[in-house]
Amino acid sequence: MAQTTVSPPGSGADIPPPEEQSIGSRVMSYIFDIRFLGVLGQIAFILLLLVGAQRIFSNFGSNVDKLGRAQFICRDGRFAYRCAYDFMDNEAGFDIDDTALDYVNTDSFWWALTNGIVNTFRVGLLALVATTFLGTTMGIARMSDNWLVSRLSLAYIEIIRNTPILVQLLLIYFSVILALPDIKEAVQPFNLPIFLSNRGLIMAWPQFMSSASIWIAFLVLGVIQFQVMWMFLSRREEKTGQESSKFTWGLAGFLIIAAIGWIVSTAVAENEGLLIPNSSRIDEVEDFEKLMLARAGINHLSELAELPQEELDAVTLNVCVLRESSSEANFVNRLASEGIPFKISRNGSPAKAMAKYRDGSCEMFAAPKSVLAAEIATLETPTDHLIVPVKERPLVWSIPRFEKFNIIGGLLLTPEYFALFLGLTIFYAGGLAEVVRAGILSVSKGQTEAARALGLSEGQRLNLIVLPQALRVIIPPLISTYLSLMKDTSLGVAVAFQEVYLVSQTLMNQSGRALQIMIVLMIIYLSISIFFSAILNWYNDRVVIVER
Amino acid sequence: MASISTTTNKPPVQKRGTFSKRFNATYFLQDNITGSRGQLIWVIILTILTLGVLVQQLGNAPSRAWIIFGIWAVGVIGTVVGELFTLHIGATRWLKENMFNNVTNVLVTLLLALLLGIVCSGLWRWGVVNATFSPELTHPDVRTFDGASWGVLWGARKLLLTGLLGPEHNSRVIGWTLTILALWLMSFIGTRDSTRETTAGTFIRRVANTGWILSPFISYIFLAGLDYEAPFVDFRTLIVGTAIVTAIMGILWFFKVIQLNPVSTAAWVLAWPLSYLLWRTIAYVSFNAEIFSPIDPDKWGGLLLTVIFAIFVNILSFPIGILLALGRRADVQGIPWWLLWPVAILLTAWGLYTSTFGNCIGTPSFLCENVNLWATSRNGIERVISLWPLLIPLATWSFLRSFNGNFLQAFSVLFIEIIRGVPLITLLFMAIIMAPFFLPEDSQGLSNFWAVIVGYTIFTSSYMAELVRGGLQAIPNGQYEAADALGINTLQKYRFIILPQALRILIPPLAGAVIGTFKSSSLVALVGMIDLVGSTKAIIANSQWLGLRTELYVFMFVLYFLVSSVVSWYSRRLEDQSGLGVR
Amino acid sequence: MKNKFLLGLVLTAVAVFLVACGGGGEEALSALQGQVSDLESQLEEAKSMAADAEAKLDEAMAMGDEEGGEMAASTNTLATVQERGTLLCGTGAGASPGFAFIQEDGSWEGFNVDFCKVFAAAILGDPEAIEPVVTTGTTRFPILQSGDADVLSNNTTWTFSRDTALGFDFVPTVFYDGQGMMVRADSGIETLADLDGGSVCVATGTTTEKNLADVFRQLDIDYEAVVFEDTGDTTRSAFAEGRCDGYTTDTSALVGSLVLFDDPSEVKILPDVMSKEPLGPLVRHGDDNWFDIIKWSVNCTIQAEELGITQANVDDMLGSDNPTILNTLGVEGDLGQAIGLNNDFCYQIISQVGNYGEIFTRHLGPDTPFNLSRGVNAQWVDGGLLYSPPFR
Amino acid sequence: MTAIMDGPEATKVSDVIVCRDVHKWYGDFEALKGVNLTVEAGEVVVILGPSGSGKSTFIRCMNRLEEHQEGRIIIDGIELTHDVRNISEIRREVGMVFQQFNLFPHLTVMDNITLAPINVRKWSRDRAEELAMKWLTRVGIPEQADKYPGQLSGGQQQRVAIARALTMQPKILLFDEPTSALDPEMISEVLDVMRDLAKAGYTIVAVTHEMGFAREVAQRIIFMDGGQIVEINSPDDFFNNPTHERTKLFLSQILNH
Repeated sequence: MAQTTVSPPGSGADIPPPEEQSIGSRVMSYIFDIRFLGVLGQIAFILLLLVGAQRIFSNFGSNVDKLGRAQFICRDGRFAYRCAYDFMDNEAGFDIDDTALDYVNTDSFWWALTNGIVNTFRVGLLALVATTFLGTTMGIARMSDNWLVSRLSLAYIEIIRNTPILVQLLLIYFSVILALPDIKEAVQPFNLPIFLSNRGLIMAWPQFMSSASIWIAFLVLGVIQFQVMWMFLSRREEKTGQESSKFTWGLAGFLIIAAIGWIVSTAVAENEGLLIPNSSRIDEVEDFEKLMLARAGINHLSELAELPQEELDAVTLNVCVLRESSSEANFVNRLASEGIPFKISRNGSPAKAMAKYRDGSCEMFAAPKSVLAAEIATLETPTDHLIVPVKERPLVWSIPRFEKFNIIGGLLLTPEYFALFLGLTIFYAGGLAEVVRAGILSVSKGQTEAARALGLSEGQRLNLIVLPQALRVIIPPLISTYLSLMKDTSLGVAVAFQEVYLVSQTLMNQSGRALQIMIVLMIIYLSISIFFSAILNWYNDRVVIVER
Repeated sequence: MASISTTTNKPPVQKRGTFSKRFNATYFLQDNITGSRGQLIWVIILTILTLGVLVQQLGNAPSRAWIIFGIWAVGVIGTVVGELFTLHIGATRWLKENMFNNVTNVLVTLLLALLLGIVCSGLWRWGVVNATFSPELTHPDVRTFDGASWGVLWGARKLLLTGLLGPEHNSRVIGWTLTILALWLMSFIGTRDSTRETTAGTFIRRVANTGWILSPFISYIFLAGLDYEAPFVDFRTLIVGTAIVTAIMGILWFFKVIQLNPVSTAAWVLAWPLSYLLWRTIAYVSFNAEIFSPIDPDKWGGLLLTVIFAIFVNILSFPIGILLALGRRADVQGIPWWLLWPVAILLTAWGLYTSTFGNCIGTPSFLCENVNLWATSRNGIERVISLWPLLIPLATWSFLRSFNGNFLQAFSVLFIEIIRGVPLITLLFMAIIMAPFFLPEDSQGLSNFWAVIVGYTIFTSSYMAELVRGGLQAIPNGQYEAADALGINTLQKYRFIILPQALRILIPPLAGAVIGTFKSSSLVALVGMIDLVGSTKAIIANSQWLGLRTELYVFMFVLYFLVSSVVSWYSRRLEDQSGLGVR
Repeated sequence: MKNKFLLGLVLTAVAVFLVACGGGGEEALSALQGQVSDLESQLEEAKSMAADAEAKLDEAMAMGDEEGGEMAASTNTLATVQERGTLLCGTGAGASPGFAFIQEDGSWEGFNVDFCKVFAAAILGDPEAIEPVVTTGTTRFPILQSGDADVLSNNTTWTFSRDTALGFDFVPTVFYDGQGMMVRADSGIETLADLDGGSVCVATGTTTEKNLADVFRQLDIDYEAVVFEDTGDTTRSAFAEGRCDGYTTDTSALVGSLVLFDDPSEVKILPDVMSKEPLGPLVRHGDDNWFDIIKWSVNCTIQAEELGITQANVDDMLGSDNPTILNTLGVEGDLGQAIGLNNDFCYQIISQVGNYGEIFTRHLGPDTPFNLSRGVNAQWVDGGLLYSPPFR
Repeated sequence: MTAIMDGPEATKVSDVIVCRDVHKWYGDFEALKGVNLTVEAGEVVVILGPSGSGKSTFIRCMNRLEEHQEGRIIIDGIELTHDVRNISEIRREVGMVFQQFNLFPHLTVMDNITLAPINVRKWSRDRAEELAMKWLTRVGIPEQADKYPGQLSGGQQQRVAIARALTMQPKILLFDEPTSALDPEMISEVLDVMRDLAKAGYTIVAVTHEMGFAREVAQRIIFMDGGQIVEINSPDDFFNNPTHERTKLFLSQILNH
């Protein structure tokens, strides 16, 4: 047995002498160095990739030559790859129904694409919010103590998760939404100004008038006030221990300021006007009633109902407005509230409206005063006409109403938008429900028991103990769900919703430049995904810090 | 102490049929209705809503609504009586615990039952009562319009099941389906607990396993047919294939993964030539006998195509996914900075010299045509773009910073993340449209089927890679260390230790991925493939079945649901079984 | 440190070696580059010669086309097709009823498909030797550009930009069409202008979509365009289900789809014609011989109808004493050889598929649900637009 | 007992482990600050020290589970460098037993043990199984050969781990806190095996908290703290007359507890 040898720490006396290695074995030992092998392998891999890329690019080059260099001819007739995107400045020439930004078919391809991107976000973000709500509800319902509720949500989750989203979308669009009643028989639940038909969901919607800027300034002031009040009261609370309902006070202050703002902006506002011939003898909007009575030869407006249709048509006011303008909503609401029969002629431009005004097909033209002032000068005898001020409120309801074969006004959610939104929401809520359930179940029973032992109430337990821990489990898969949802907006192509993918397809067709547009499309989707990944990373980092 | 605890623990014994002592109206109200303001409002809203629906239903569909209401009322009364007079029987106890345990649930139960009644009766009326089932009754002239015309499913079965495939191949598709079903059945029987240990069970399992291994070839012969010139059956592939097999064997031998056993080595090296010969022989025979004549993959369609896609893509993407996952976790020495920077700077300078400032000397054509980007740029953006060579040092810097020069990792990460960042449909479209641009000029081009397979496989494999990575991460570090400490090399480590464990963990998520691939394969319809969804489109366009879309969608819906459910059920079974032996 | 130095040395050696070897691979590239720079110099020449800017551009393009032809000469479509034994013919899935749709047994039928058969009969002598390639409005051009199809026969409108910028060649029009608008009979819409404020269903990626925008802009009509990706069925059924007030596509397709409504009298087609839509097969630019083959195959069907040659009497006609007929059918002369086909290619077409009139009648005529009249698609002698150059 | 089990094969050199000025950094943190140690063939060395003192890191450096950045480690005459051949050769000669056993849960006990001999030593399966069986007998659990690790108790698992290490016929055994994860009643069965191995002449380097084992079996005790060796001493002197203040503090905390 070896005897105990005590060698003092740090003594280098017994290092074995370095072996005399031959050159060959030293080279071999470099070759077999694990780092060298690693680097060599990687360089080999890179070279392999480069060779592959070179082949692909040379193929591509020759194929492009074959298929027509016309795609890369610049305006000056030269050939250059840099001109690959020149065509995007051309007139798009196709329509995008349902745009958020101002788009007409004479705009450029770029602008059409931008509208597509905006549409993608419009449907994606709303679906994202709705998915969160529905998914959470379903996840919680799945754990309900009501057998029927939990079974139904289980059925929902299983059915939704086990069928393709594409088939669901097709079912929703073609078999549900397009099977809704025709626009003429639109469903109007509880007589509210909400219409549901196969032309989509149309509902009353507030529209800002130009004077709303003043009101919004007041609202901002109100929010600031709320903050200040909150801070002040909490500080007092800390100092004196005297409790006060901060929220109620803050809200009251806010409401008061908002009301003042409303009154002020209503009083100040004088932006809206009505162009009318002097001969009509109307000086202010209230005169309409008189005019009406005189025209119909009746004593009271209520008698209008008894008039035969032809007479009614004869006395009906013909009003020109600018399409979808807030002036339209404002004036229409006014006339409707006074019970005066009217017909609206909507025009795309002031010039067009003026033309109608001039030839007498409409008796008056409602628009912002500034517009009218400019247009009145174009009349032959400006002095024969005058601009009557119309009162306005900062916010008017644009109320949907029938006209010809459509419902106009209000907010329209087109069937396509609606179908895609519903389809995405329903599909992803199914997945999210499971995520939520797993998250809540992941909080161990001990946590709930500990919270109960501390005497926390049910709500406190949920808010302070269970949710924060469950969220840590829920949020990462939640964000991936969001990302998938955003990517699947591309399925709008199946239900004719013109998000960026469908717009790109149209672009490809109208221009024949598949490659260029494909690249742009890839970049757009990658940016979206990088954005969500960044959020996820940020969240993960934050959680890690909290855990330390 | 002891006596107190026994008395408190014992529930108060109450005779059946007496008024419950535990019931306290105040507590009941507080628990169920007046507990908080929110609760009160909630109960009121719920009551109004329920009553509203009930009244409306009593008006619209009295008999159904009365039945539902009656059953509900009996249940509630039974429960209340049972609760108050301690008369619970099994049913009322169940009702009390699962449906009527508080006021909210009582109302919710009624509301849901009514709504369910509406939906179910609507579906029932549309799908059964008013429906027609004969294929003769599907033409627009003779159709009923308030019910389904299920006859279309039978009438269009050909298109739904096999799409464009000629009817003369039906027997082959059926043969293939039966073979796969038989294999599946054998595996199922062979792995049942009751037959698992018996000799017969083992035998069946062996046969099934052999069958599964051979199934790709069987499928190919059935579905694509035999041809002298089938893909990969040419002399060049023979040589290359043999060379690759030999090279792999050489590497494995060099790294001492396998022993140099003359028989097995010879078997491996000769495997390719032998199967080549075998294929040729079979093809020759079958060609002369005119069985299994070749079918063009673009002819596959309908459900057949959907299934083929799912199987093909899953099988192809799984190994690629494993490789990508391993690449992402690869822990190799990074390329050192002193090697990378000089190359990067040289490239940058070269790029600036040639492309940006236009000295076109010995550069490839596609760059040379665009020389002097700086001088010819037309606006600020192009001027900035013309400085693209400056991206090279930036990329180098971030590569060194983020990946420590580990290119394998960088490649895998970028590949996975980029592919996962774009929608599947974009990739499919790209594959169909772009693939021909990247193929050699003189090639025949890729048929749509193969293009879609390529695009879809790329997509799925990056998802598989993330799954596998998750599985690998779930393996404790100690397993890697123990394997290292035993001196086995990396290949063996993954082959014997890590992957077997990871795959077991991966069964549920993999089943999910397989289902996902199956479901998403419906998207190929959007790029013009005639799969199940695509053939539905074609059927609806046919004047005979025009507009019968809902029937077909519902059919697809149910079909997808059934297949997905079966797969997930099977995966659960597999998971249970693979747990055998471990604890 | 020594370690790293040695490593660097070895790697440099490897790099030098690889660069040296890799240089060879670039030869092909530089050859290509040479070609391209040749082309560019010729372009320059062409430009300097012409004075007018427009003429300059045109000539440069023409020059480019010629070069393109030379370059593509290596890819001889005819040879490829003959070698393959089948013709890849791009045709739409359910584009318009009667033009191309899938039969119950999975085979394709329709007017457009018959023209695919015409080409196959001419080139391969077998009308069934076609492989229909399914195209949609979106995929059809890339599919033809990339060679996934040899010819497109799917109701593509012949336009300037498609003929030039997209790099295609259009053969004679086989169907003269115009864009029409369908509305519901009870909607009270009589002219296009009445559609103000309404919505119109239209398929994306088509000239239809662009025409709609142009025409309505000109009329200053406010409308909502509901754009569907699918070219045929989806758009139509969305209209049928009330999604839109109007449905616009080529008039032929509108007439054809009349039969597809539950009650055809519920809808009507407005008299306004919004555009010219000459529909015909098209091929890739650059293979002139291939272009000729397709062009003259189409002309053959038209010529045959004019001459009264039908599927039934074509064999008798072989013995005719009319030299025009004999020339057309290849009994005399060797027209077919000039384009690399057999002389009897037209005989094959007529005997196996039929003449234009027969094809039309078979799929769109009175015995079909569509019952289209020949209209402008009649022979020129009958006052129509169909006019085949003589077979001489 | 047969000959193969009596002891390890003879080593090539007498100083079977030589560590000179070994440094190891984790990022900025220096885990080993120049450690020197020489172990002779057949010697049993126990490393003691508070947690975080670098003792585990140190013995994991000896078979390259951790990479040392400076200094030299020479195992049985082979220097531990980046050379893959050296690394695999050293790993073949050095067996290691872990705190958490690290058995492969998907393989039976027998497969666990024979995996490495078959694949690394290239033995036939019969030979590997024969040897594995002998080692299982020696550690006292031959009847468990066909079970899965999950079916065994902690002590049994650790004995399987030892058998697994030994079947590779190593010359050196490293124990990284082999008893820390065990229930108290199972510790002794593992320690008995280790004692046996020491007697059989294996070179053993063990990190452990079992003072009794250290006192009884070790020929030298090494005390580490803060990534350095503070004291090297014979067991008697170490426990009775520690020289260093840090050692005294450590012992007082442990023994008076």
